[in-house]
Amino acid sequence: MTISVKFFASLREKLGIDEKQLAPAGLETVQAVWNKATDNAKQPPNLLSAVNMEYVDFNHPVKDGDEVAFFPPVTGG
Amino acid sequence: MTISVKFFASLREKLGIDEKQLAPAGLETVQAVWNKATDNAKQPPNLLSAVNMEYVDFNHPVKDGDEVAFFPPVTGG
Amino acid sequence: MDKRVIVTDTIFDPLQEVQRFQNAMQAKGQFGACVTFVGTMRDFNENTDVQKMTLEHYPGMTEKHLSQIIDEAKNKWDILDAFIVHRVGDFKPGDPIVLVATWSAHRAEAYEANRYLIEELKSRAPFWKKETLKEGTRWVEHNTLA
Amino acid sequence: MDKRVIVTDTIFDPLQEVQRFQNAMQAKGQFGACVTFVGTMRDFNENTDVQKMTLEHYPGMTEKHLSQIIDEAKNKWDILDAFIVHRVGDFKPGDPIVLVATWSAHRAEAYEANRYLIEELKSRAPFWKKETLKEGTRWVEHNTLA
Repeated sequence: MTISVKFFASLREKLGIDEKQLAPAGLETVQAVWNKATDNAKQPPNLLSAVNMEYVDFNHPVKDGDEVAFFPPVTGG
Repeated sequence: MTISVKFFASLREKLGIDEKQLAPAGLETVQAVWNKATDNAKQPPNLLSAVNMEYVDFNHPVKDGDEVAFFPPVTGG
Repeated sequence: MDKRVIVTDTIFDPLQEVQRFQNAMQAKGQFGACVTFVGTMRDFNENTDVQKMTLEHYPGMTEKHLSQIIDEAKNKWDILDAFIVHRVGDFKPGDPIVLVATWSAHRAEAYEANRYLIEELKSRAPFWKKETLKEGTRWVEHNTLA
Repeated sequence: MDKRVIVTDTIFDPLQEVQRFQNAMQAKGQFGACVTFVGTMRDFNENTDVQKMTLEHYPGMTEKHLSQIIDEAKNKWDILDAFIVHRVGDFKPGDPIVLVATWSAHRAEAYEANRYLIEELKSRAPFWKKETLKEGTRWVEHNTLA
């Protein structure tokens, strides 16, 4: 299996990445997933992250099969 | 002209009076209008009164041509 | 401008009334928020004796006070428009009794003005409810609290 | 039971949606109060540059969080039901963006739960607004305060 990584909105456009599949080896936290998926890109202020569609912080553990998402502050409603 | 007196809801039913026209002579306050129109009936608790469709207390002055109304607490909405 | 206060003795469709009023609004395009409140007559679950409800009102004073309440809300909050419909006469369970609708640029004003209108309506507008029971009729003595 | 959360990329009629949901409700006859909030895209009075608005969302996470928010509201207040519709994709001024409807026996609960739902939706549901200007596009960075 893999870890699936998604980017949304301005972040998706800025990084030019919509979705990525990563091999889980060595990816123990959300932070590690960010570093790998974006090639150590600088994190914008107020960056949010979710694992399996729940908000988490960057120290949150990830495991094989997880869906990890990164996105800017939400502006719905 | 006259002073027009109206009664509403449970008060109208209890007194058996819908509307009365009174000669204004000697009727200087809402209280005096009540006494005359109801033949000095006892005032129920929480009785409300209006002169020309504005809430007033029983000491409020009345004059010829006024419409005076008495009614129980309101229960709309 | 459409009439902001309607007192009617026939059944009305609250959401259709909101749509109709909104379609005629001059402030269309300016409002970002619309809040509506609809008060409906509930079934008499606890009190199966009640067969009918009747609402008496003081014609003229009712409309005057509902208009005053709307003017007060417009002074207190930055709302674009407000609309009240209130039913009178005989009605049955499930019938809408009252509609309050408010429009504003931002949501806080529409919510707060809407709540103000219904609370003031309940405490000041001259309406009286009477229940028809099997054994006769009974006037509702106090309004339910929010 | 009807679906309590709808995310749609086509224009919707908020008051018709409320009526449709209400007609299918099991709790009919029990509710005395219905509060609705409709958020609408305003004209770009101050900013005539904006030609179009687009709403991106995170499919799946959006619906999950809107459902969670409704569950939270049901735990906090004694409401009978709640319903949320949210538009995504391209839309133009005057289009409804979001509908929140709440039903309860008494009015306080319907008002409070409704306000809770829209505030939580705004702060937690993964939607992002993008404006199309003459010169290109621009992401909205912060939500407007209430």
